[in-house]
Amino acid sequence: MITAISIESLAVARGDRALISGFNLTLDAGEAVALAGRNGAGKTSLLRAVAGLIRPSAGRVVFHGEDGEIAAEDAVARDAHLIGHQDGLKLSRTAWDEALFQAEWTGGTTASARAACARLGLGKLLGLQVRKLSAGQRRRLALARLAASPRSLWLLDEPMAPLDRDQRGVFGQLMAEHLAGGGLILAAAHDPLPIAARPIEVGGGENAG
Amino acid sequence: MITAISIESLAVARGDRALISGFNLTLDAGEAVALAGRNGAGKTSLLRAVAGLIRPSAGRVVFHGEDGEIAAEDAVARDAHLIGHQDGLKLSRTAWDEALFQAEWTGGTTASARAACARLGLGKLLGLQVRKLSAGQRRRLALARLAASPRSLWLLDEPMAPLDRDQRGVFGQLMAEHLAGGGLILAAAHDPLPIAARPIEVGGGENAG
Amino acid sequence: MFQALVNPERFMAFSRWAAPLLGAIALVLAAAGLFLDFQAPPDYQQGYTVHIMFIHVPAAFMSEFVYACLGVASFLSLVFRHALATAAARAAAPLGAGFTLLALITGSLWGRPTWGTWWVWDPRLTSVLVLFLFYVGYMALESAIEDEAKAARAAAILALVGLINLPIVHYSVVWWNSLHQRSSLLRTDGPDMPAVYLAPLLLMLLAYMAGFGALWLVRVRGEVWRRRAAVLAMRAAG
Amino acid sequence: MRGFSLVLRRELALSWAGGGGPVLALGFYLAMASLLPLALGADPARMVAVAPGFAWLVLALASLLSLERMFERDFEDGALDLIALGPAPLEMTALAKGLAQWAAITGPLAVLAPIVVVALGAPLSLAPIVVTCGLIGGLSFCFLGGVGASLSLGSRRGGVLIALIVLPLFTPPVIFGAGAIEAFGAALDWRAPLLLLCAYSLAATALCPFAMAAAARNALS
Amino acid sequence: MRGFSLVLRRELALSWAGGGGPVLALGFYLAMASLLPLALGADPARMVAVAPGFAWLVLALASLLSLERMFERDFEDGALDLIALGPAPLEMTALAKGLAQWAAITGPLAVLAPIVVVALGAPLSLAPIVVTCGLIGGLSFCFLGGVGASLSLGSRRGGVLIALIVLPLFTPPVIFGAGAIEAFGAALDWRAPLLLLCAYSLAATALCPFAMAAAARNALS
Ligand code: HEM
Ligand SMILES: Nc1ncnc2c1ncn2[C@@H]1O[C@H](COP(=O)(O)OP(=O)(O)OP(=O)(O)O)[C@@H](O)[C@H]1O
Ligand SMILES: Nc1ncnc2c1ncn2[C@@H]1O[C@H](COP(=O)(O)OP(=O)(O)OP(=O)(O)O)[C@@H](O)[C@H]1O
Ligand SMILES: [Mg+2]
Ligand SMILES: [Mg+2]
Repeated sequence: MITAISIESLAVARGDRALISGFNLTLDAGEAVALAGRNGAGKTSLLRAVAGLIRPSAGRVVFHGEDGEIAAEDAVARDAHLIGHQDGLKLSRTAWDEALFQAEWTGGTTASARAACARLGLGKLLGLQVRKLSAGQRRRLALARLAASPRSLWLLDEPMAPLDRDQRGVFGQLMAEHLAGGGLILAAAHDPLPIAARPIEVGGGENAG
Repeated sequence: MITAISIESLAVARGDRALISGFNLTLDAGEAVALAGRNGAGKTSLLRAVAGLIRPSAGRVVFHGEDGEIAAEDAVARDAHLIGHQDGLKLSRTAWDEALFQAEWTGGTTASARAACARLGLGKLLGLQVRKLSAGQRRRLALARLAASPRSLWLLDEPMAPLDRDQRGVFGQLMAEHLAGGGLILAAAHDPLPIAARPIEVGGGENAG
Repeated sequence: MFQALVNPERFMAFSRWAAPLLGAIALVLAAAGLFLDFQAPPDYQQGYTVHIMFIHVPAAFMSEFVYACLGVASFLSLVFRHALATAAARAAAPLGAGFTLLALITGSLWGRPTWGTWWVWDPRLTSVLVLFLFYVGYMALESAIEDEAKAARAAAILALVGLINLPIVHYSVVWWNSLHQRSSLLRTDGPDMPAVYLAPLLLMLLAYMAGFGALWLVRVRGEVWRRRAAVLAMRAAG
Repeated sequence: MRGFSLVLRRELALSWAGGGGPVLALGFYLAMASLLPLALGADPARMVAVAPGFAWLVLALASLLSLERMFERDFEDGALDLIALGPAPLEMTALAKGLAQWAAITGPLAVLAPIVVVALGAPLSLAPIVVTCGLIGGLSFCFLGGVGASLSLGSRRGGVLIALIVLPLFTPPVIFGAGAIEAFGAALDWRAPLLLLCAYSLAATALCPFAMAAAARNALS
Repeated sequence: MRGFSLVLRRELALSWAGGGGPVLALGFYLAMASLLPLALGADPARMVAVAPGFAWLVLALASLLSLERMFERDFEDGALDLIALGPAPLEMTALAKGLAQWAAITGPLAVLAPIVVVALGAPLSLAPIVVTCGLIGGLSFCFLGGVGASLSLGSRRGGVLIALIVLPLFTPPVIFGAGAIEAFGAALDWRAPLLLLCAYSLAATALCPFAMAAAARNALS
């Protein structure tokens, strides 16, 4: 159970380019941070570095639990969700198959998966092949695992882009509840989030660097 | 040169489901229409039907030129741009290769392609593999062909989602100029467009239908 | 006739009595054919195994006949996008595969005693095998695409490509074997037949035809019902 | 016409730089050819007899390897939408794709074939006919394969399904080619089968693009 | 462990879904087999000679044909991110993927092999050894192929190109397998080569997952 994370003078490089350097941030339970920044500033890279998918060129990310620091791998593997730009859905499977797999994979159950889908208004679509879903429906399918399997740290990369108004509302509630439950949210977004979030500016974009 | 399109009592069905029915719309030179609607309402399907990729179950789309009606195929093949949810870029090629191909494919030239890329702030990135570009940079690469090859009818499916603030500005200008030049824009978007556009509500979404 | 059938309602009405009728005819003909068959004396050289012929030959014939039907149905469903044609194509494939398999099995069962081997790479045999593969590919493709309409059209395109190709395959195979030394004992023209065998054979052939007709109609009806059920379900789901 | 050359260039670039098709196919070809003697327990007499036919067969099979990339990628990443709306009709594009496939994959294989045939112990004198058959027959392999690839768009199964659809269609070219090679080896008349092969390949080149385009449109709709 | 079975189930579902596994496998096999005599000539002696080698070729080709789907899809559509962050270490996932491929593709093919080998004229008595060798050797094909597939993820040259690296590794199982079959046929001692085959496949199964996982991590970073 992650109660806080602190990013300490993190530096991320892509290719031979230093994207982010000396980046510091602490995020406590119930807190949300909105990462802003131009295209190519490094928001996605930062999120992936926090998730441990990219090895930082310097600095570290520390995960704190009730009883002291947690090893990064375990913390992420057990208690973090990463929603990237892509939905990561298999077009040829049915919506329900994918929802169920993603939920179980992240520690949810059949029941919680079904509940999550219902909550995101996917109920009637679960029988359809993912290929047939609309962009927003696919994104909701990908978001379902947030509700289906409870994990403390949410790393969200522009989660709301293809959602329609109502669904943004629903998703806003979801985030609010998560925070109220002591969760942490680190989200990259170009539009304001539907929740109170501490704005942080990332990097300089491709024209800097 | 398309000067106007009129959609006459169009009906589109997916699988066994009637998505859109009796849809009427006329769009004149210099005019922009913003298609709103919940996820799964049928915006993408409508745009694809207008582009002739989906065969409507009823009704028709008429393309008008200076001298009377134009055959749909020619109209679309010669004078329309479709920007879908996906960028349609090959990850393993360089940004410039893709930009150039898309521009030439739609009737542009090397010069116009380079200019368009510069305008969308891709200048420094053209040598990179598309795989390495950020989401917004990829989308801009896909948008570049709008500026690179002049075509009258723009069919845009949530074109701006991953763009940062400045770039939305740039793209807004692009659209404004296009309209000023007598172009037509039919865009699906969940957020307001940066230009004056006539709002049209599409279908009922998955819960209607 | 065809005009009457292209209207689904009319078709359902027609097939409701046509299917059982054809089925009955098939049974009678088959019974008669088998009776005559067993009246016939055992072949002097093939002994009792000759009985296999009355199952094998019609099956082999049907395997080609059904593919022709499949091709026609596919063409109609592609060009006129007619639901019944699509259903007919869908329904025909498994039947054709069945007949082909029957021809293959009975054939090799017959080959064991007569040629002393289950299988020889003889042109006729090979072309039947290829035909069987066409059916398998057709069904695999259709079942591999989720969206029914798209699956049907893709399969129809394949069926047409196959239709153009099958004759070529057939003749190329014949030609192939005539280039290499003749390898098998099979007399491709088939043993010239005394009437005692010919009569029952023809009866069996007709029986197969009628049987196929009956099964086909039944399966098409099934398809139509399935489609209607699906539509209703969609409406219900709203 | 311009559209045609554009797609052609793109496809070639993709399969040479990105696709990895040719090299993989070549590798497969060599590996498989080198398997034969191993699997045969290297009885030279046997091998010489089968070498040409086997080399020819493996060439046909190797052309299956990169089929999945022919349409599926463009379909999944949305590029096919763009291509479908371009200046050239989809049939043209299909033709270009087929030719690119040929130039990038089966062509090199054909040119390489003699090495294999000889390595398997067949006389070098067979080289010219093997190359010719490879080049001509390869054309039909590419286009028939293209039909399979486009038909299986949006299906749940890739490579193996395509192979199943396509292999029966390979029958005629394989027969003609093998016939020509064998006849050439036996100093019989090899022109007849070679002509048949040409005819078949040309027919495939002319007709398959329509099937491909129809299949692609169907998948997009 | 739970993670392992999850991935395994998913992979199996993905590769068995639609166009059912065995039917497809059988069709694929028959199609390949029917081409063989067409290319080599119907003379039984020749075909008996190549039959076992041919069975291997089919296995190898099938596992190469489905390489792309092993990692590349998950990589391009982002599913690999999710999988990398799951409960099971990537090594586990890689193992599951390899096994799934084996169970879904090479396994059925191996089981069907006898039908074809016999149809090609080999004695029925060979069936058991052919199946055994196919099953065991197929395992190594899947995992070696997997290494190639993961190595080629997102590589600049892209494609399955780097799978070439592993193609040579396909030969030992063939040598051992062919040896075993030949020995069995000649009523010699076939246990030794079979043991070697087992050893090789087990080693591949045990080591390759680490290589795959490392390659995948590298591609993601
Ligand atoms: C797997 C093995 C075999 C296959 C695939 C096969 C296939 C065929 C085919 C395609 C026909 C033509 C049917 C038509 O168009 O009317 C045929 C006819 C026939 N076959 Fe077979 N056959 C096989 C084995 C045999 C054997 C072992 C015999 C007995 C020696 C046999 C005897 C005949 C006869 C007598 C006919 C009818 C004569 C004719 O139509 O020319 N077949 N078979
Ligand atoms: N090999 C490389 N060489 C140089 N630059 C690279 C390389 N790989 C990635 N980059 C750059 O690194 C940046 C990656 O940025 P990232 O995807 O994190 O941006 P982002 O903040 O998520 O942007 P967006 O808002 O568009 O999602 C891009 O500017 C990209 O051009
Ligand atoms: N075969 C099918 N059977 C039933 N419904 C289908 C089928 N194929 C597509 N659909 C439905 O058709 C709709 C397609 O909608 P479309 O993609 O046009 O929506 P959209 O307005 O673009 O939504 P978004 O805002 O999310 O992009 C979805 O609701 C989808 O569930
Ligand atoms: Mg990003
Ligand atoms: Mg949409």
